[in-house]
Amino acid sequence: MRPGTLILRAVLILAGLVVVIPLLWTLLNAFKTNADLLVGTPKLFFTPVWDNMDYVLSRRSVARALQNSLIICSSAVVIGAVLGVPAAYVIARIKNRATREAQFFALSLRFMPPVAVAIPMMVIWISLGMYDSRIALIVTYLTITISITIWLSVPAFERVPIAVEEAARVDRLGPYATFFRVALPIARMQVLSAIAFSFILVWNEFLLALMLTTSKAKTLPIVASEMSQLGMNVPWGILNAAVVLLSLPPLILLALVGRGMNTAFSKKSPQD
Amino acid sequence: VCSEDLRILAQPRDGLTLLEDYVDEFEELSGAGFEIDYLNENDRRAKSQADASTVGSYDVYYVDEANLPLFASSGWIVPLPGYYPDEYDYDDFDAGMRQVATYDGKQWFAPIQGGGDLLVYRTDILEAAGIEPPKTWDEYKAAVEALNDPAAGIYGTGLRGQRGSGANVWRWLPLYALHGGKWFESEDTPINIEAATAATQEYLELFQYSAPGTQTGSFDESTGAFRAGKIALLVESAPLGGMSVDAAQSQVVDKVAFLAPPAPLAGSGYAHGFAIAAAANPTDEEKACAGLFVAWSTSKEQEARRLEAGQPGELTRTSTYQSPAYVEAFGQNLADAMAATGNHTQVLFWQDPRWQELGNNWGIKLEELITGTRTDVDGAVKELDEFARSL
Amino acid sequence: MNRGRSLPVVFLGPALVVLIVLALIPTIYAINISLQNRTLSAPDSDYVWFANYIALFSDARFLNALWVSLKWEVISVSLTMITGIGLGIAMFEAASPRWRNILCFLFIIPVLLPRVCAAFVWKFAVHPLYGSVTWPVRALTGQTPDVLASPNSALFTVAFVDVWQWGLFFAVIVLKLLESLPPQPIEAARIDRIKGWRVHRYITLPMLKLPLISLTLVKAIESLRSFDLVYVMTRGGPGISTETLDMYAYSQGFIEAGRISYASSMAVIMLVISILMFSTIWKRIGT
Amino acid sequence: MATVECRSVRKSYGEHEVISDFSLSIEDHEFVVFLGPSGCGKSTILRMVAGLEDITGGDLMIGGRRVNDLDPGDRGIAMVFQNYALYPHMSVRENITFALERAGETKDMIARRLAPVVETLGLQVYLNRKPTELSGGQQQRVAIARAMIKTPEVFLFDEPLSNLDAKLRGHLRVEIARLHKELRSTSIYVTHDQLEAMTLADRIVLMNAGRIEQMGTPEEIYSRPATLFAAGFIGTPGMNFFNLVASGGKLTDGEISIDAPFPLSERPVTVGIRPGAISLVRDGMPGAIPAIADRDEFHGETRLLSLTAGRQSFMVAVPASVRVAEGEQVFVSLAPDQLHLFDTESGARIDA
Amino acid sequence: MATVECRSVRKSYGEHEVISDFSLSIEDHEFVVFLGPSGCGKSTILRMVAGLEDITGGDLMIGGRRVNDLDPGDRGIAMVFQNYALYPHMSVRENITFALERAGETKDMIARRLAPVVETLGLQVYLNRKPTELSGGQQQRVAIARAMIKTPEVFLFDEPLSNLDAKLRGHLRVEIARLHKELRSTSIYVTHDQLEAMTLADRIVLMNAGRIEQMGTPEEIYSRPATLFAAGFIGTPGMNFFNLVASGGKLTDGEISIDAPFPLSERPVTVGIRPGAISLVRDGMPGAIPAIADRDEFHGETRLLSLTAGRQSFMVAVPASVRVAEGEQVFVSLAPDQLHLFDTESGARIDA
Ligand SMILES: Nc1ncnc2c1ncn2[C@@H]1O[C@H](COP(=O)(O)OP(=O)(O)OP(=O)(O)O)[C@@H](O)[C@H]1O
Ligand SMILES: Nc1ncnc2c1ncn2[C@@H]1O[C@H](COP(=O)(O)OP(=O)(O)OP(=O)(O)O)[C@@H](O)[C@H]1O
Ligand SMILES: [Mg+2]
Ligand SMILES: [Mg+2]
Repeated sequence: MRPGTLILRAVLILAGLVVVIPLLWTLLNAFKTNADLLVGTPKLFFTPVWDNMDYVLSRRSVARALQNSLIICSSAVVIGAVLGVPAAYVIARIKNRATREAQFFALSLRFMPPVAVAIPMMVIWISLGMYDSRIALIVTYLTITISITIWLSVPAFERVPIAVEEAARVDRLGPYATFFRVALPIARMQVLSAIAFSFILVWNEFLLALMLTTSKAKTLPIVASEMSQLGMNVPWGILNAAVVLLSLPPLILLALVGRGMNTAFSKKSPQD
Repeated sequence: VCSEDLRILAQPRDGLTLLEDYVDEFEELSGAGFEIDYLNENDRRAKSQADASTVGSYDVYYVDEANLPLFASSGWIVPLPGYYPDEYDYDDFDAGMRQVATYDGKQWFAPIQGGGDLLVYRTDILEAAGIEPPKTWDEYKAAVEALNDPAAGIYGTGLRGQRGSGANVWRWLPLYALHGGKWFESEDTPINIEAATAATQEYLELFQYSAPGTQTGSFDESTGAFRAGKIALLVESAPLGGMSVDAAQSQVVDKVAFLAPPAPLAGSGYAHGFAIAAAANPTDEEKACAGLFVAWSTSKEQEARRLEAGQPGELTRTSTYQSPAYVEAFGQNLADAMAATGNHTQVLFWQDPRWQELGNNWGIKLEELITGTRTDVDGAVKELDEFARSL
Repeated sequence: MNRGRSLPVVFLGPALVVLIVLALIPTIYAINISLQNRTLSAPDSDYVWFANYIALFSDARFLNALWVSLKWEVISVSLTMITGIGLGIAMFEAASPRWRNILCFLFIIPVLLPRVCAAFVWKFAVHPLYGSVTWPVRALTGQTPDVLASPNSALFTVAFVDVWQWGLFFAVIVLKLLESLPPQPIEAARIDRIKGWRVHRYITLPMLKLPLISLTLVKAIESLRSFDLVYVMTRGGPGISTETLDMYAYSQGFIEAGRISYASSMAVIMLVISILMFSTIWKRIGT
Repeated sequence: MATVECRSVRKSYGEHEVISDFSLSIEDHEFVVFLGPSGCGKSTILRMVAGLEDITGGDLMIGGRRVNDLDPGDRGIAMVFQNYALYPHMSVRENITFALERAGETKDMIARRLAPVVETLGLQVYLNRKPTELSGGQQQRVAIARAMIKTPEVFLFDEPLSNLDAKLRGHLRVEIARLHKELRSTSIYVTHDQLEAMTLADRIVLMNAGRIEQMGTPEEIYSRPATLFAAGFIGTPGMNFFNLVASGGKLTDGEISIDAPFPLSERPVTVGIRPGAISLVRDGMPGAIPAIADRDEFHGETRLLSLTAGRQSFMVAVPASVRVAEGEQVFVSLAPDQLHLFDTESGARIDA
Repeated sequence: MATVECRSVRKSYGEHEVISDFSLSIEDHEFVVFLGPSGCGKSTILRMVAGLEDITGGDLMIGGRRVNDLDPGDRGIAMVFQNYALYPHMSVRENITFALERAGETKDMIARRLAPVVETLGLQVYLNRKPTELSGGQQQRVAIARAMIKTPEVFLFDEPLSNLDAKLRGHLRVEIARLHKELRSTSIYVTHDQLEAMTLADRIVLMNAGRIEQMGTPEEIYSRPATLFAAGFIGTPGMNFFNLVASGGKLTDGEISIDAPFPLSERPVTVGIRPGAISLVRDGMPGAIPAIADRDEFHGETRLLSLTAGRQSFMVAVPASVRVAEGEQVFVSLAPDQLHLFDTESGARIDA
C-alpha cells in the first residue's frame, strides 16, 4: 500500500474518532456524578449513577415537552411535506421564470433571522388568541419545513426520467396520478430524506419555540435550556443526560432513513 | 383564595423541584394548584421580559436583583405589601436580601435564594503554607499571591471573567465599592472614575492568580475549580459554602472552612425571588392568590424541607441559619460564617432598570481587559462613563 | 391534454401562498418596528424612521458584529468546504465500500445533533480544567489551555464545532458526488500521467464545480444562523470577539436592553444584505 | 379501424418550426417506419401522434377521429420508448399490468390477459424482479409487453432498439416482426438504423429536416431512391456518387466517361451506383474504366475495395476471394441498368 | 520497439477468476483486435495492459520491459475510451494538450505538436468548444487526438465506436484504419462488432469466457473457424448449423441428408454453412433439399430467407430480385466445399 493511502486512512480514522469519542464520552458522562465529572484527569472508570437520567426522565416537563415536540414537529413536517413536495415537483418539472423565482423564494426564507421573526410572530399569535398553542408553533415552523422540503426535493424530482412520466401518460394516468403513482414513488427515498432533514431542523429549533411558547406548547430544546442550569451550577451530568435524550430521536431517524440520506445528495438517478 | 392554577416562570433550582412535590398542600391551602416553567437564567430573563411586556401569561415571575428595577418601574409586577399574608413573617428574611428586594421604597419579592459573599478557603493548603486565614483585604491578597502554585495545580483564587452584570461585574463590584465607588451620585457623575480605575486594576492583578477557565467563566467555573481542589481561597457568593461540603459536588469536603469577606470588603448582595405579576392578575383576588403562593413557597416550613433535603444554597431566613438543624448539617463553622456575613452584605449595584444595560456593557469591556483583547483600563473606564451618561 | 391542467397551480399555489403569508407578515412587521423606538419595557412608541439605522452605523458593537459575522462566514464556510472536500476525497481514495458506508453513517451523526447539544458537548470537552480534549495538554505540560478565552482561538473553536457538524456531513455529500462521476476521465488522467491529488485538482473538482458552488451557498446560508452555537459556547465573548450579528441582535432585543426596534433594524439589515448577496450568486450559478 | 392520418400537421417550438406541413396516411395493420438522420423530426411526429407533444397546426386523425386534443391515454395507442421508461419502483408484473389496473380491469381479467403476453415474450421467470435487475434486452421485452397487453389500436416505437448491442438488436428485430405478424396492429416505428427500417417496414417514410423525402416499400426506396438524399441514406455500404456532365449520350467528367442509360439534355448530373453494381473486369472490355486500388476491407462474403479513377473515388464490392493489392490497377464496369441519375442541383431523380 | 507480450497473465476479482493463463505476443506495428461477446474479458485485458487494472499473475511486457508494476502514465501507451472520457470542463484544445502541459512541455513545443494532430483529424474549428458542444463523432475524434499527440508506443482502443450510429461508425472505422497506416504504432483494439474487427485487424484475437478461442487474420477466422463458437460468432448473418449424424459418407438427421465432404467415422457432427453458401435450386437437382419459406427480410442487395427443412431451420441469402412467397416450397443445395464440420460435443473443427 502506498504511504499516501496510509496517511489518508489515518486521517479518516481520526475523523471517525472525532465523531465517536465525544459522543461516547457524553454518554458516559451522563452516568457520572458531578464529583466524577469535575476532575482534572477524565475518568474512564467510575461508579455509574442513574441519577442524571432519572432527573431528566422524571421531570414532568420532559414528558410533556417530548409529546409537544413530537406532535409539533411531525405536524409541521407532515404539512410541510404535503405542501412542499408537490410544489417541488412543479418546480422540477416546469422550468420557467416563475418557478425559478419560486425556488429562490423558498430558499430565501432561510435568510430571515429568527430574532426578527420572533417578536412579530409573538404579537400576531397573541392577537389571534393562539399564543402558546401547538398550532401557532406548527404554523410558524411551516416556513422552515416547506422551504427545506422544496429546496431538497427539487433535485429528487429532477432525477426522475421524463420518459417514465410520459409512459405513465400513455398508460392513461392524468398529471395527478402520474405524480402520485409514478414520480413520487420513484423519488421517494430522496424526498423522504429531504423531509427527515426538515424534521431535524425544526426538532432543534430553539429561539422561536422560546418566544412563542410558555408551557402548554413547550418543546424539548426549551426543556434543555431548563436543564443547562440548576441553582447557580451548570449540572454537567444532567446536561449530558439531556444531550443524550435530545439527540436520540434524530439518531433513530438516521437509522431509519440512513440509506436515503446517503443517496439524497448524490446525483445518481434510480435508473442509472 | 384561588380559582385557577397558577403559572410561574422560574429558573431551575433544587428547592423549586422540591416545592413541586407539595403541590397538593398548596391546593388544599388555596384551592388551586401551580405549575412552574423553567428556563436557564438568560433565557428566563429574555423570556420573562418578552412575556411581561406582551402576553402576560404568568402569574408569578421569578425576578432577581438585576431585573427588579426594570420589572418594578415598568409596572410588570406589583409590590408585595397587601398581598403577602402577615403570618408568613416577611421580616424573618435575611436583611441583605430584603434590602435587595426593595426598590423605590417598596418590597417587591420574597427571596428564594440570595445572600452576600463568603470567604471560602482550603484548610489543608493554608496550614501547609503556614498562613493564617485572612481577616483583612490586604492579608487576603497576600495569601492569594503566596499560595498560587500552578506547577502543583493549585491556583491562588477564582474570579469571574465572563461578561455580564451578574458575572464578572458582580465580583468587581465589591472592589469598586472598596475604592469608594458609587453609582450616579449625581447626574454629572454617573460613576466614580478613579474608583473604577483602581478597582479594575486591582481586579486584573488578582486575575493573574485565578484558575484557568475562569477568564471566561462565571460562578460555575470558579466554584467548580475550587470544588475540584484547584483553588486555595476565594470570595464567592454564599451558596458555595454549602456546595463545598456536599460530597456529591465537591472533592474537598473535609478541607474547607468559611469566613465572612475580609474587611473592609463588602459582600455583594443579591437575591432572587418570586413576585406577583401585574398583567396576569388584574383583580385583587388574583393578586392575593399569587401573593399567597409567593408567601407559601418561601415559608419557614419550605425552608426546613430544603434544609432537610440538603439544599444549603437556597436558604433565606435568619431563623433557619440559627437553627440546630443547620448546624448539624453544615457545621458550626459555616453557620457562623453565614450569620457573620449578613453584616457585610450591601447592595453594590445600581438599582435601576438601566443597570443591566450598563452592567452588561461594562461586563464586555471588563472581559476584554481580562482576556487581554484590550489593555487600556483608563480608556475602558472612560467609555463606561460615556455610556453611563448616554443612558 | 385537458385533464389536470390545473396541476401546477394546485401543487405550487398553496405552498407559495402559505410561504408568502408566513414570510411577508413578520417581515413587514419587523420593518415597521425597525422604524419605531419600541422597547420591551415601554408600552408606547413613536416612529423615528431611520434613526435606528443611522444609530447602527455609529454603534461600534454593531460594526464589530458585522465584521465578526463576515469573519465567521468566511472561516466557517471555507473550513467546512475544505474539510468536506478533503475528507470526501480521502474516503474516495482510501476507503473500501464497506468503510465508506461506516464512515458516511458516522459523519452524518453530528449534523443531526441539536446545535445546542453539539455546543455543550464540545464546550465541556475543551473545558480547561475538566475537558477531555484539553486533558492531554494538562497532563503533559501542566498548562491549562483555555481556548474559549482568547479572541482568536474562541472564534476558531466555535468554527471547529460548526465544521464538526457540517464539514463531516459535506464530506459525505462530496463522496457521493465523486462516486457519481464517470470513472473514465479519471482513468484517462492516469494515462495522461496525472497522479495522486492532482487528479482531483485538475479533473474531478473542476467537473464538480457547480454542485460544489451550490453546496457552498447552502453552507453560507446556514452559517448565518450561528446563533445557538455562539450563544452556548461563548455568548459572544471573550469581549465581543465572537459576537455575530444575530447574537448581538438577540442581546439587544432580549437579553440586555429589550430594544426591539433597534434589534429589528439590525435584522432587517441582515436580511437585505443576505438577499442581495445570495440572489446575485444564485443568478450567477443559474446561468 | 385504426388508421392514422396526419393532415398538414405542423409543429413549432417557439419561433422555430420543426415540422412543416406533414401529411401522411397510414392504413390499418400497416407497419410504417420513420427513417431519417438524427434531428429530422421523427420523434416529434411520433410524440404528436402519441399526444405527448402539442400539435401546432393541422389535424391528426386516429381511426377516423380527430384526436388533436385527446389525452395520450385516450388515443388507443401504446408506446415503446427508447430507453424503455419502465417504472423503476414496480416489479415486472406491475409494470406490465399497471395500465390495466388503472383502467379498472378486474384481477381475473388482468391475469388472463397477462398470461399470453408473458408467454410470447418469455418473461415468466422475471415477473417478480425489478427493472434494474434485468439486462437491457429483457428490459426492452418488458417495455414491449407493457405496450402489448393494452392491445392498442396503434403501436408506437421510438428507437426501441438503439440502446442495445448489435447481436441483441438483430434478435429483437426479428421478434418485433413476428409480433406484428401476430397482432397486426397498426404500428409506427422510429429509427435511424436503415437495416431495421428495411427489414421491418411495410412502408418506409424517409424523412429529412422535417419533411418527407420519400415514401414507399423498402424495395422501392432501395431500388428507386427519389432523391440524392434518399440514395445516399439507404444502403450499406453507401452508394457511390459521380458528379458528371451529360453530353451527347455520354456522362463524363473529362477523365472517365460512361454511356448514358437514356437520352439526356446537356446538364450536370450526379450518377449513383451501389458498390455491388460495379464489377471488376478484364482490361479491354468495352466501357471498362481503369482505376487504382487504395485499400480493401474484408467483410466476410465480400470484400470492399476503395478505388480511384481520375477525380472520382468509389467503393466496389467484390467476392471475398478476389485479392487486389494496394496500388494495383484494375478495370471496372458499371451495370448501366443500375445507374441512378439525379439532377446535381435539385437532387431529384432523373428518369427516362 | 513496442511489442506487447502477455505471459500467462491472470486476473481475478476476489475469488472469481476472469482471465486465466492468457498468453499473447503482439509485434511492433501490428494492429490486433480483441473480439468476443460481452463479458468475455476483452476490456479487462486491455485495462491490464494500460495499467488501470492490477495484474493478478503472470508478466506483462511492453517493448521487452516488464511493466506489471508501472503506473499507466509511464507505460508509453495512449488509450481511447468507449465513451471518449473527455474532460468535460476543458475546451477541446485543453483536452488534447493537457497531458503535455502537465508533463511540463513548453508552450512552443505543445503548439508545434498540436498543429499536425488537429490537422489530421480536422478539428481546427472546434478547438475552443467544450466537449458537450460537439457531436459524438467529433468527440471521438478529440479522444483520438488526445491519444495521438502523445505519440505513444502502443495505442489502446476500448470499443471506441460503439456509442456512435452506424453511418458514423463506418466513417470513423475508415479513419482509424488510415491513421494506423500513417502512424504504424502497435495497436490493440477491443470490440464486439465483428465488422470492425474484420475490416481493421491485422490479426483478430477471438475471445470467449476469458480464453483465446482462435487467433488469426480475419480471413482465416472467417473461412476456417476453429470452433463452433468462432463459427457462430463471426459473419452476419450468422452461420447456419445443422445437428446431424455422420454415417456411411452421408450426414443425416433422418429427414435431410447431405454428402459428407470427406470420410468420417460414425458420430454426431454439427455442420455449419453460411447463408450465402446455400443456393435455391430447381426441384430435381441431385442433392436438392426441399424446404418451406417462413419469412423473408430485405437487406438491400440481398434478401434473407428463413427456411425450414424437416427439423432444421436456416437462413439463405438470395439476390434481392428473387421473390419467394411465405409458405412456398423451395429447393436448396449446399455448396459442399463450404461446409464446416464440428464435433458436436467438443465444438472443435473436424478437418479431412
Ligand atoms: N423541446 C424542444 N425545443 C426546441 N426544439 C426541439 C425540442 N425538441 C426537439 N427539438 C428540435 O426538433 C428537431 C426534431 O427533433 P426530434 O427529436 O424529432 O428528432 P429525431 O428525428 O427524433 O432525432 P433523433 O434520431 O436524434 O432522435 C430537432 O432539430 C430538435 O433540435
Ligand atoms: N470490478 C469487477 N468486479 C468483479 N467482476 C468484474 C469486474 N469488472 C469486470 N468483471 C467481470 O469480468 C468479466 C470480464 O469483464 P470485461 O469488462 O473485461 O468484459 P468485456 O469483454 O469488456 O465485455 P463488454 O463487451 O461488455 O465490454 C465479466 O464477467 C465481468 O462481470
Ligand atoms: Mg428521436
Ligand atoms: Mg468492455
